Amino acid sequence: MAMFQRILIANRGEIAVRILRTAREMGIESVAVYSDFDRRALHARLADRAVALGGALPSESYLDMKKILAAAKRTGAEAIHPGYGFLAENAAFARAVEDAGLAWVGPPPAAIETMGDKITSRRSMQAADVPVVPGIVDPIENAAAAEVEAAKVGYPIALKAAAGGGGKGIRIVRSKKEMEGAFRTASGEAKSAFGDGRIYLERYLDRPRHIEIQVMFDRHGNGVHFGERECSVQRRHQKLIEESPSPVVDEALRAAMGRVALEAARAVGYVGAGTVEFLYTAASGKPEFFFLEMNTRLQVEHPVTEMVTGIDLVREQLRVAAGEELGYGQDDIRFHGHAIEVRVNAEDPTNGFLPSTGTIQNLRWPGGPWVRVDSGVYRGMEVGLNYDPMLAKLICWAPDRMGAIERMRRTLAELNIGGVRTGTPAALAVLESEAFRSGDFDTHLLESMDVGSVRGDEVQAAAIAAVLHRWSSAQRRALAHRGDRAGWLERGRAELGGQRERSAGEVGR
Amino acid sequence: MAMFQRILIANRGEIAVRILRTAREMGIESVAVYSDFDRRALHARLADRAVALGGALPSESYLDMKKILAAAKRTGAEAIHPGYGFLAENAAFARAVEDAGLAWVGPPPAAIETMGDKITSRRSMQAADVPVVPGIVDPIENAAAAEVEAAKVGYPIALKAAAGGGGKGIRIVRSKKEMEGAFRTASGEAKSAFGDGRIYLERYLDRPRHIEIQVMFDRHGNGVHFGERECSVQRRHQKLIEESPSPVVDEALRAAMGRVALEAARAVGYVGAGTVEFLYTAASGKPEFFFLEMNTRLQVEHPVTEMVTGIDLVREQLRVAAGEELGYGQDDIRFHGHAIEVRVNAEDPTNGFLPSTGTIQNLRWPGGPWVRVDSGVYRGMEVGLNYDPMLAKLICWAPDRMGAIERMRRTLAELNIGGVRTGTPAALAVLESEAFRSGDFDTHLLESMDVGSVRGDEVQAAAIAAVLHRWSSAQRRALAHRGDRAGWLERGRAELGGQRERSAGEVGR
Amino acid sequence: MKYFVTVDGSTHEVELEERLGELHVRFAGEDVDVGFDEVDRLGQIALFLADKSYGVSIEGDARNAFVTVAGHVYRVEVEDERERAAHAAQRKGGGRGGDVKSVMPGVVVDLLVQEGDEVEEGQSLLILEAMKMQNEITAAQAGRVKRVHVTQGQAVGSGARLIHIEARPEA
Amino acid sequence: MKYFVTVDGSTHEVELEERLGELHVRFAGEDVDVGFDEVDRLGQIALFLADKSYGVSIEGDARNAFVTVAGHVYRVEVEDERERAAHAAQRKGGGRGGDVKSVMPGVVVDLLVQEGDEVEEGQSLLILEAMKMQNEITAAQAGRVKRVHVTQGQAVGSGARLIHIEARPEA
Repeated sequence: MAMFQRILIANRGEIAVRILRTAREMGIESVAVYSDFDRRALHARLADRAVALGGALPSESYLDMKKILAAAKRTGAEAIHPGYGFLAENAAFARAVEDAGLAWVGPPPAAIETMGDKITSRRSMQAADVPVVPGIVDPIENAAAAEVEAAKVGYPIALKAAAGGGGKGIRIVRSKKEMEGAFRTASGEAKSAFGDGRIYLERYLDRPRHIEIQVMFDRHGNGVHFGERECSVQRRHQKLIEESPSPVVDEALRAAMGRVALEAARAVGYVGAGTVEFLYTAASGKPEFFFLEMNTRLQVEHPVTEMVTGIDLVREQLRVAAGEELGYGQDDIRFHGHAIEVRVNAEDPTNGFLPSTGTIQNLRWPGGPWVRVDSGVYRGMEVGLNYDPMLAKLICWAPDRMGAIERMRRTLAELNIGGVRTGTPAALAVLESEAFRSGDFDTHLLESMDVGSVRGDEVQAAAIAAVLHRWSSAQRRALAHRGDRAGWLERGRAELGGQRERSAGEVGR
Repeated sequence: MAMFQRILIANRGEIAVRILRTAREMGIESVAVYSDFDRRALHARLADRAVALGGALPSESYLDMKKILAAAKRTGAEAIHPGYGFLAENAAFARAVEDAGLAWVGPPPAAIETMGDKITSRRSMQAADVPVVPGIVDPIENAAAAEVEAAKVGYPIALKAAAGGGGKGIRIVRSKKEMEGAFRTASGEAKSAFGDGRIYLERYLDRPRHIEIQVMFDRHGNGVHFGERECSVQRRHQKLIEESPSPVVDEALRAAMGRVALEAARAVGYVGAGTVEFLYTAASGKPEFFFLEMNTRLQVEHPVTEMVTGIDLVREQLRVAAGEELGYGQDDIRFHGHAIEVRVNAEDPTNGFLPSTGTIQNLRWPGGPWVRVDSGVYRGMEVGLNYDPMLAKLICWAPDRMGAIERMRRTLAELNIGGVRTGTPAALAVLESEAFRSGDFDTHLLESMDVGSVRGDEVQAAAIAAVLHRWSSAQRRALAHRGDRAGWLERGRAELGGQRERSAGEVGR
Repeated sequence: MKYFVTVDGSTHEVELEERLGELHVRFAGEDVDVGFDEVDRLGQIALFLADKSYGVSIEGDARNAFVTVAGHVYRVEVEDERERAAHAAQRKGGGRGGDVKSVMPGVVVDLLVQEGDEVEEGQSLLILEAMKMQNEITAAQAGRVKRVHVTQGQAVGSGARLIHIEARPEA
Repeated sequence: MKYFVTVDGSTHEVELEERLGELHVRFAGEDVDVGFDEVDRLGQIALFLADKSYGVSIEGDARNAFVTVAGHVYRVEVEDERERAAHAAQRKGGGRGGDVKSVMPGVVVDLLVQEGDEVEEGQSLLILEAMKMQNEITAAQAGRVKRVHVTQGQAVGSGARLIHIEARPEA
């Protein structure tokens, strides 16, 4: 099977831009699709071709399988890359893509199904001897039933959506009295996000770390892992900072986790890029890790793996989807230095990370040595509520962890996204915290921190800047007013002058 | 000697920004200096402190030693980093810095002097058994004398400024009749650029490549090289594209050139970062390389070396200037993958690369995997004639040369600097040329190419965009006109309505 | 000209004075050596206080602005003396309300109380969905639900009134 | 409405027509399916021709613009029919001159000829310094120097007339 000539990217924002970049480097034409809301979007402007889907809601655009398949047909795309989110983990869509005679840049639909349902995935992992978190495998009817099961497993308990992903439909329950509210919101969120309100429960580990392994399989049975990502810096169960390697993973542990991750993927006949998420704890005195879930797609945080391995994961996805062999083994994969990613979300860290909306008027990106900006943001962009609040990702590489932390601090100081609030002050607070710098932290780090602090000299600068800006705008308006009058007089004179010159010319003839 | 708390950067534009980035990562405060023209410049805004030098001309600002030393004193800076250009290779300034009790981030003044004068440097290299290009070591009086000497060495001849650097004051003379004009402009340019009109001549090699070695020495006698940079893609003797490694340098040649470069630097007691430039030719059937000159400063193209070694050269400069030992040897330096840099100059490649001026209204930077942007450009910036036309540098890394070339093509396609013309279409033409891709090229490549070609579908797009933009601006003006009137009526009504509401409220009381 | 500038809740006095064609700035009564240049007409600003450098951007209008300094966004209100006096009078006139307001734009997906209900502090009042997350909105104080301003399925803006709670009379 | 659009020297016809509230575009007589959206009011544009996508920026005014497409900058002149007719008349009226013009802004650092000199094709006329480079300006044709428009040390803009050369009468 030859490499594709043209692929369609069924996504938007930074990940659509990310994918089309690699496609262009491979000489593959990319077809973007875009909703009405996104008709000025960067992914549409940077792609080779762009097809309007119409609509503003996700269900009318990026989630509309028929429209996307029609766009692929119309433009002659040979493959569809779903990115993450939207249809990326939708087995029915994967099947429809294959039924339409197109290549699906992702794992087989059956693998998506098995891993996409938390309950069946836990069952199949137990069968493959992959360690899973203690808990109840079957879905739970209601809050009352959950209270009964929780009593057996022991509090704290994690309620999770069977169809979950991206932190949605998860609630931590520390005691019986929190169960009813938590069950209701978890189930409601699950229903709204995934169309499936089923909830299961498992033991919520003490001081857990979230560590995940990136795997890649070709269609010929070859599979490798690209090491781990440390993703413990989260709030509302959504990751804010990711890094590779993890400060607690040494070579032996990496090999062990990698082996288990490859087994987990093999158990479902995996093909393509995937991530096996583990909960890690050393609370018992020795390191333990448990299978949490497998994400059957490219992850948001894949760049940190790219930076330490030198391997373009989207390129590998496309090669595998086109039927190529990996062409390298586990021993060929080398790790260099340390990479950190910060997600830039439109949210207000001083107000519980609630979403922030607005129009991006000013935009100054960081740059310079070993700074990577993955973004779908542009000046003039409206940030609304229809889509995910993630605007961009900043990725820094350095030879060692401290170097990467200092580089990211510098990078965040250069970033200026004016018009919406972003979560970067919280990321900065984490990077400056003793717990993060020492490497001794868990998934509770961010929620335990005070990220609302202000800096005295910056307050002074902000106050003076605002006053001078007001003053200078007023001056300019006053000048423009006078200028209009002066300009009018000037134009009048110029016209008169012009006529006189022409007359003189005629006299001279 | 402890690491500096604060340094002054005696430069502007991208290199000033580049240096302050590393300083910030090392916890060192940076002091920027800026001319009147640069009072909105990015380097001033991103630094911790900024001191106005006044003036618009370089001689009134970035070349004014007294003002710069006063700024260092006033802000308590402990060291001065000169960047490249301006005072970077001015031994008198280096001495003045040291006399003021500050650390000079550069080599000893004597090394600058010896290497800065092409004539003394050739002499000292000959004494150290470093191979130099055949030619005349002594300065030449006038065009007539040059004609006599040229006849002995044989045409083609290169006329070069004794005090030269950055491609200024160089002229190639292919026959006797070109000598007079070439001598006059070379000497005039040398006088204007360096205050020293002395000219020498050497044989101009056939199909030469320009390959240079990056070296770094500490104050304790330790020195290493960081491999080579291939800089043969030039026009008007100024580099446009640089890469590392060079397609013609293998491990053995790298070791040989590195050894010679270290000898050359040792011969003048070198300390800090420096570059030994060689002319390389295989015209005789076997590879030969000749010492051309040594640049006693950081080079514009240093990032490609950083990308393949993982080493921050500015950090090493600051460590060495603070008296630290390198702490590693030649064997610790590893090379990974391939890096390419493209300089983005304000110039018109369709018009002989003549300077282009204007105001940068639109600015869209490339990004994504393994793309580095080193820039001092911002939206709203005026590009004038007072300073160097280099606006920014784009650097791409990939595991292999073809990957880096494709990544750079993609990167250039994403760049949009509206308001001035830039040389990037020429860079794109080079990257797409068979000669460059095969690696079989020399310093004449760019001048032999037609870079003025246009793309049919882009012409159509440009024409339609311009018409629609005109049409839409006219529509907007028409609407605004109507809107003003409508808005005025609306405001009138709202005020009436407001009054009515207030009246009703009063009645209700 | 004297201005009262409120940055994220705390108020500072900034005075501007033009003397001999130069602008002088005082912050909290102290002279500050200020350099101020607009990079473009869209809010990018080069600001120098003494020698310290700040790359700042401003969004908003003359009175209410968001100022971004080194990645931190500050909400800034600027009032001159006349405006401050007017606002003070306004504030004095208004009464304290028991409104629960929306802190973000979203959609009310579930209403858990109705008018007349007695609620406890911390009790869930409604579920607001924003950016695909469901957020429980709880009562900040115990009391009786006097008014429900929204209906299920309604989209609300940031700051919209959702529910009015009447505090229990002192026992 | 018909426009004549000159892109880097070659002229193309573009027609706009509003039918039933929709804008239709014809390029060189062929219908083109166009999507056009202004990203901001500063010249960033999302342009789609059929399904092909172009991230474009425009600087300049209604008649003379620089259009950037994928890193290439095109100089574009737009004329409507009335303007084209007016310009054509103007061009017809003017005579051909032998002016040597400056192709860039710079400073005349050396004048090598004076009025009345006979010059050969390719002969150096003056040295123009721009961006720290010295550039030899040469005669494009043989002839006699009729006028020297500049003096040594003078700063000149792009397109400024430098020297007028009168062609030799046919032998």
